[in-house]
Amino acid sequence: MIRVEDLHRHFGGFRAVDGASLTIETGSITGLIGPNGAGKSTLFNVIAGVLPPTSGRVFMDGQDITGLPPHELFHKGLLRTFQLAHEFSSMTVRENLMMVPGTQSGETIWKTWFQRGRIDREEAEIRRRADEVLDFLTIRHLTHEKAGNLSGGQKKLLELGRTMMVDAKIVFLDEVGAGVNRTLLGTIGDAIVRLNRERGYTFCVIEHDMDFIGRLCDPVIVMAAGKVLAQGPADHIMQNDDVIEAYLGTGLKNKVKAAGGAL
Amino acid sequence: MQSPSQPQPFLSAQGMRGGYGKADILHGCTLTVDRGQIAVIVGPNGAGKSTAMKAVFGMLPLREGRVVLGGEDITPLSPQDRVRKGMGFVPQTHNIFPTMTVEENLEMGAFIRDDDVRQTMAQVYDLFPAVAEKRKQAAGELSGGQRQQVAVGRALMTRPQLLMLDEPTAGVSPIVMDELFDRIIEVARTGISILMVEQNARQALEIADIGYVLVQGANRYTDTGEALLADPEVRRTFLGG
Amino acid sequence: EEIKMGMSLGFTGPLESMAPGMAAGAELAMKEVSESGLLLDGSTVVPVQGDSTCTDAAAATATVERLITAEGVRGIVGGMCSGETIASLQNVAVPNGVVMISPSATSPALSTIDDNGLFFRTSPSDARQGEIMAEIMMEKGVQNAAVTYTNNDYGKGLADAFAAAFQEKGGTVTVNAAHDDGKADYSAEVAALAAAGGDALVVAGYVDQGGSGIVRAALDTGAFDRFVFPDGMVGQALVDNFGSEIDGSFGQNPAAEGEGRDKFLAMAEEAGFDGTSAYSAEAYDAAALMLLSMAAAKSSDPNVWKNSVMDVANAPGEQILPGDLAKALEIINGGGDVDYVGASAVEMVEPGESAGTFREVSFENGEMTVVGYR
Amino acid sequence: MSANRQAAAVSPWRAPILFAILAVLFLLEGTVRNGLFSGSWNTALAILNMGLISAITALGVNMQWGYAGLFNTGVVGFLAIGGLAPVLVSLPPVDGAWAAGGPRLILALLAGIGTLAMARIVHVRTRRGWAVALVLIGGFVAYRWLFDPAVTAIEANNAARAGNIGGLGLPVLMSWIVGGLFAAAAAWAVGKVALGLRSDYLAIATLGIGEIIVAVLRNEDWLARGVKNIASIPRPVPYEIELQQNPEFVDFAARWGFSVAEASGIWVKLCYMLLFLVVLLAIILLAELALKSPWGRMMRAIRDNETAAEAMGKDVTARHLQVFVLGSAVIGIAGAMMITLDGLMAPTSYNPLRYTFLIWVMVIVGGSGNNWGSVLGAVLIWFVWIKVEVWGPNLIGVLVGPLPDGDLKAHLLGSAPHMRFIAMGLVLLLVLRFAPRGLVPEK
Amino acid sequence: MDILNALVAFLNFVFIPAAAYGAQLALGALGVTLIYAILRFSNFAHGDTMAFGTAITILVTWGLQSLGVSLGPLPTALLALPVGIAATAVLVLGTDRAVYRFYRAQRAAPIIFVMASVGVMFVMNGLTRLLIGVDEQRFDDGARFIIAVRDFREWSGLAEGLALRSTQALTVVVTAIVCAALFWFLNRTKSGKAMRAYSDNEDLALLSGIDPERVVRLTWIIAAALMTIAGVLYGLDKSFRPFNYFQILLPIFAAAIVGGLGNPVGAIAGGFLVAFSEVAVTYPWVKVAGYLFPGWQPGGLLQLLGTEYKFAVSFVILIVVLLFRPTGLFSGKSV
Ligand SMILES: Nc1ncnc2c1ncn2[C@@H]1O[C@H](COP(=O)(O)OP(=O)(O)OP(=O)(O)O)[C@@H](O)[C@H]1O
Ligand SMILES: Nc1ncnc2c1ncn2[C@@H]1O[C@H](COP(=O)(O)OP(=O)(O)OP(=O)(O)O)[C@@H](O)[C@H]1O
Ligand SMILES: CC(C)C[C@H](N)C(=O)O
Ligand SMILES: [Mg+2]
Ligand SMILES: [Mg+2]
Repeated sequence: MIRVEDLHRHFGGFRAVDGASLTIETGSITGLIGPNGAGKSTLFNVIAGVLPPTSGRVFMDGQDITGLPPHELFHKGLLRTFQLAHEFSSMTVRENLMMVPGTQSGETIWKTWFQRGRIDREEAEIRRRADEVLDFLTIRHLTHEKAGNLSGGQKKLLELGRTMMVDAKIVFLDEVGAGVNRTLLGTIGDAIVRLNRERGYTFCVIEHDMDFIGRLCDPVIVMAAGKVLAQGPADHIMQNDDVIEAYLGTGLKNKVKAAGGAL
Repeated sequence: MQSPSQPQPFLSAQGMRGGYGKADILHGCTLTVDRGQIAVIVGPNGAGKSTAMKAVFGMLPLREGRVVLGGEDITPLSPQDRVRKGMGFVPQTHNIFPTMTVEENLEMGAFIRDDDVRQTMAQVYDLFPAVAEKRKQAAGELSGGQRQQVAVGRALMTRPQLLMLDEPTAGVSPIVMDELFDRIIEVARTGISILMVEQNARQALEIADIGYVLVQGANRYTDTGEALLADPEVRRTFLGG
Repeated sequence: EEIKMGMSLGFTGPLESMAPGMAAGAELAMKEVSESGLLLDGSTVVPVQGDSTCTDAAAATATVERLITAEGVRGIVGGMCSGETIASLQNVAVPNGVVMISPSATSPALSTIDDNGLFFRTSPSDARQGEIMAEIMMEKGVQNAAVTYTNNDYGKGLADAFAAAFQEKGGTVTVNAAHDDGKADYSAEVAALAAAGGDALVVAGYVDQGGSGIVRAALDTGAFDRFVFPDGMVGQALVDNFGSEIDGSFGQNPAAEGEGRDKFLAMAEEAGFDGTSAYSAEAYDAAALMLLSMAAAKSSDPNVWKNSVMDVANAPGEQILPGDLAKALEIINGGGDVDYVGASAVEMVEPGESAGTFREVSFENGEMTVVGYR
Repeated sequence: MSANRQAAAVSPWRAPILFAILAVLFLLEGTVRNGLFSGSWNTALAILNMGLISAITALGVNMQWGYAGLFNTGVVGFLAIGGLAPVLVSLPPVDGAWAAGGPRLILALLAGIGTLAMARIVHVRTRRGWAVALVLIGGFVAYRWLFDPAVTAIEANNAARAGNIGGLGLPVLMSWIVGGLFAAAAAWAVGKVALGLRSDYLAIATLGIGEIIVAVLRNEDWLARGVKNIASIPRPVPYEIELQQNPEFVDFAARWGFSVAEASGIWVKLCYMLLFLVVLLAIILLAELALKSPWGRMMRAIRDNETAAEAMGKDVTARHLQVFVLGSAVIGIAGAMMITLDGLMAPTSYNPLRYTFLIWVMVIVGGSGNNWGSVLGAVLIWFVWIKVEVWGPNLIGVLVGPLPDGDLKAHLLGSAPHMRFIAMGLVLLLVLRFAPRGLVPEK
Repeated sequence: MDILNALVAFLNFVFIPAAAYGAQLALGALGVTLIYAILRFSNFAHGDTMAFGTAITILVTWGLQSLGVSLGPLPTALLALPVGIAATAVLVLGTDRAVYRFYRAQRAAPIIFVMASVGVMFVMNGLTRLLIGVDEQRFDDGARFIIAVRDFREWSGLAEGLALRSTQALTVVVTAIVCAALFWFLNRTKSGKAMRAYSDNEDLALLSGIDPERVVRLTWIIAAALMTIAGVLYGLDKSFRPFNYFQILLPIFAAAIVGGLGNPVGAIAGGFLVAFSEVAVTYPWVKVAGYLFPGWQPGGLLQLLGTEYKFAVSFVILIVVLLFRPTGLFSGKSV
């Protein structure tokens, strides 16, 4: 589905993404993990057209999509969520969802003058769909709340909800789990699996919650210092020494350790 | 760990009621932390955890309830005054100064201190080597997890008596999360009280002396961390099995 | 009867420092007439001020609209700047049949405007001044000159009229460049003028506006040391600002010889304002003309008295100077004829504007001296 | 921590009540005569008419700012360019002007546009800077070679009276549409270049563009005589003088108990008012239809968060351009209407304080994002702007009343006209204080 | 080829005036940028506040002059400056309390602040006029020139003259000192850093124990100082007329923005960019070319564009700069 070839993205002298090459297979749920600052979000942003690459190419279904603006990628079926939630804060939660579908005739200005009936019919359909998504995310009671007033986790849910409003081909999720209640995250995981199975979405997921990654993702790609460090099935990756050293660590030490330096 | 001369807990927020607009978000929420204790708040999204933290910190007008710190009623105090009383807070979002360098961010954490802050800063860098590398870089250019580390570091710089953390581990990698929890234990051992909200609830409750499960602005369960972890009902509904 | 007289002047805006002097001039005349008790069986005259802003045609129109339809004024001294005057005249004064006598709107366009006989001005059209200025310069042997003008209808009209006249007489205009008033800095303009060069610099601007800025910068950088000043510049302010630095410069403004002006200056001093400030004298004359015309027409209805303006302003008749308004009213009430001369030697030519007597001045030893009249 | 406070709900009666208050203000202005009001229908209607034009301008600004968050401070430029339309459309042709240089002028303008198009093609095809520069320089030389003599010839043609290219002698109402088109074309060009800029940066760019447009109008005499102004632009309504000479009208006026002059003034103003109202309501209708549909929702989303809107498939650049062009077209229409009402084209009067910032004040005071708010704000602020001319000095008269006579009192009384600004400022501050989100906030 | 004369002509008509003007704009832009950075709005009352500060300074200067106090070759106004600054500080602090504080508490959108500042501008505008009237006021005393044209010609024997007014030199020197002090303050002192912190994230500054009201007060005081200094230097060098101080607002904003709003270095660079583009682009090169290539007699003035377009030209340059650097030369903020 997505092929990234020798991608570089530098900030000044700093190489945030430094020659990453990877493939995301159609129909997979690919996990992308790595230490903080490994370049995961930067990689996402380059693929999604938010940042231009310093060099390298990105292909989608064999077609070169390097540098295409995000809105064109959206219409090709590539959707993404943001690590820091980007809600439309002064709009209601439902409006946040309803604005997503890209083929609304009501978005053409002259049609709003002359084709009211058709627009109303479309709106009813979109509203129904939005409400389904709200039910699914357990935030139906917030339908009319301004999105800016949501709690941190609720905003994350809304981010995910937007990708469910249209039929996407591939969805990039940048840390949907951060700040989301684990029970709910379980549900979200189920949803991802269902969307993947039933609607054929391909997913690429950045997440630091290893349970989540382990349950959903195959394969898992590990990035470190802008490069791909390892790739493979989840359980495999979690045994990888490099990965453990750079990323996973070995659990809490201090419970047993004596009191250290004072802050 | 309770100091014997102190019959009352160090921080005690009793029956807090309040919200942002007309509707209340908190419905009689109570939180207490003792000296050197780690208290962890967990709960579903939108339960009012962050709101409760803000209320404790005086950033939300309370309709009912009061906040007592070290025996003193601080309910009417402004957040700045509470900082001077020894409270430090890391909000859930917008918790760094984006155009200032990492180092300046830390300095700002030590704003109310008049003594030499270099040693504390060295300790923070020690704790978060990833941000130490970037000390001259604007914090706004950091990755999500790095920002989180800067934010916690900033609060540590205050050398507070009560450290309040709103989801400090959101978005940080497992290894850093472990480090962070380790450090929090260490900090607590020096007698500093910790009040934190966590969604990485299982790890957090493991180190918690006391855990609160908050639902719809009210305490649903209150117990030691271990006990909560052991409760299957709590595990299933709030900790993701 | 209480006769209200309007004044539509730019009390705020770019010429806000000129307006008070003009208002004071006009009010002086009104007061004089009012106190004489001789106008239309002892009517009193009440001045009503309106702010025309000088640049905002819409605001000026609204002001005049108010003066006429709400205050019910029987005549208006104003407007002040040509553009604004045209707008308020066409949109309000003419439709309502109220006379406007402008002391200062000098654009040639006002000569040909369709005014139903309701517009007069006590200053001459700029077309005339351009010729005079060219004449004086040729006599002084200035063969080529740089010109800078304030970028409005007055400046541009004057500069163009001058350039045409000057070239016709064989002179060369090295550059004819605009400057905008109220700008922060004039180095660019002066640099351009200096590069073009010339024996003298003609500054068709306002003395308390960009004009002075230009002169200042030209002097400081040594670009020019000889200037030619038309009406917008000639005034005490010029001497105050530059003293002997502009020695050797000269200029002209519409002002008439003799007693009239001196008397006006004395009266102004007594009344506590500076009579030499630009168009103050013209404003006095505008107000006086209106009131005398009312007396002559025996009516305060502008549609009636508009027909007496030319009579009162021109010979035959007894010559009337500032301060003589009571005497003039007596003569008129007695059925006699007057020839209003006033502070600016008013002589009206068709279509109701000052013929334009110009006073030639020169600057020597830090003082302005009147050389002659033409 | 979110910066949002829950906004207090706004009563649905608020807008109607405020409009009613505004209507009462105008009624008072028309009937009551005291220190505050003038008691003349002519004044009241004159203020209202200009207020309606301001309202249309404010609607245009509101489309750009309120719907899309585009900070356009070049309003004065688009108003001015719209104002050019009545001159070029409705003025009678100038004898000889066309013959003097018309065709050459058109050729020059075509050459100019052609050069830009060529440069673009070369740029896209070759991506070589020097080739583009070569085309531009060559084009510029050709353009000036064609343009300069044409302009000189036209400006020399009857310089004192005309010196401009002249109009087409068509009905002036047509020029309102043309004014909109002029402004839209200019906005399209501007938008192509500048819309990549954000917030205050866009503001200063548009401010500059506004200044440039006005500078062109002031200095290109062949267009509309530059600073020498154009007067007597034809009217779409009768002239007062004609009415006054019409016996039927004289009778009519007498029946209503007005003097003919007064009645004719009122009649003409009513005619204008009707025309303006038609335009205003038509624009509002179209705007509301668009706003209350997915288009409006999309615009709000874009205004809220461009990055997210872009990621959700909205072509932010194209939408910005669209709404910028539409808003500017509305401003252009207002510009043409204003020149029609004034009967005068005086480029020197286009200053940003009056035509950009005052309009902004109207939009914000009214409540940005809300069309009715803009209308209310515009008419109200215009009313105040005109009335403070009287209120200011009256205010100072009251204030210094108790002072003993002397220099200070004289000085203060002498400075009375400056109270105009103080009064305006105070009114503005008061309104903003008691309605910080505008009189009629969005939704 | 007469390089010396060409150079002197260039210095005299382009470089020196543009440098002085640039310094004046830079000072003004610094104030605008500071307020933008910390209080997060474009302050339209800036020009009129400058006028107010200058008016006070002028009144005090006159008082000093009438007492016979003088600073020798330096203008007496420098002595009066502190009083002007203090009065302006009081005024802006009062304004902040009466106007802006309310909106801060409300967390109003920046545009509301901008509009409130338009209201303040109107009031301030009237206030200054009530205070000192509308006329031009001159208060410059002391030595007028450091180098006068005539002296320079005699001394050098060149055909071209060179003038350097003392006010021009003073402007540039004071600007340099003020900038250095401001940078030191913002980047090195605790209060300065607190201001920057507040500008970055108000809530977090609060959590760090920074007193927001103190930061705001400090900002206004510094801004008042900057405004008064800028206004007085401008008034000394050109002349004082309240109206001009409103007009100077546009170039000041242009400078602040092209340099990058909220960035002090940008404000300075922007000031000079605007000044030099105004002067240099419309400069007719005929004279300089005449010296450089004596044989050449160009027909025209070798002027790229007429001076009537000078403001337009500087804006074109601004727009071009912004197209390549969308947040200004030194990457400023945008709210
Ligand atoms: N605008 C920028 N300017 C300079 N450096 C940047 C910028 N954006 C990101 N970086 C740097 O690039 C590196 C990669 O950042 P990125 O956000 O991609 O990390 P990440 O892998 O998503 O980390 P996390 O898991 O913490 O979100 C970081 O070290 C960061 O400091
Ligand atoms: N600024 C605000 N204005 C109005 N309502 C708000 C605001 N912030 C939060 N809320 C509402 O208050 C409720 C509790 O929010 P809070 O942020 O305290 O939740 P939380 O428990 O921290 O959730 P999370 O785990 O998702 O961060 C939510 O329903 C939210 O919609
Ligand atoms: C006040 C005057 C200097 C006005 C000028 N004569 C004009 O016609 O605009
Ligand atoms: Mg990331
Ligand atoms: Mg929270």
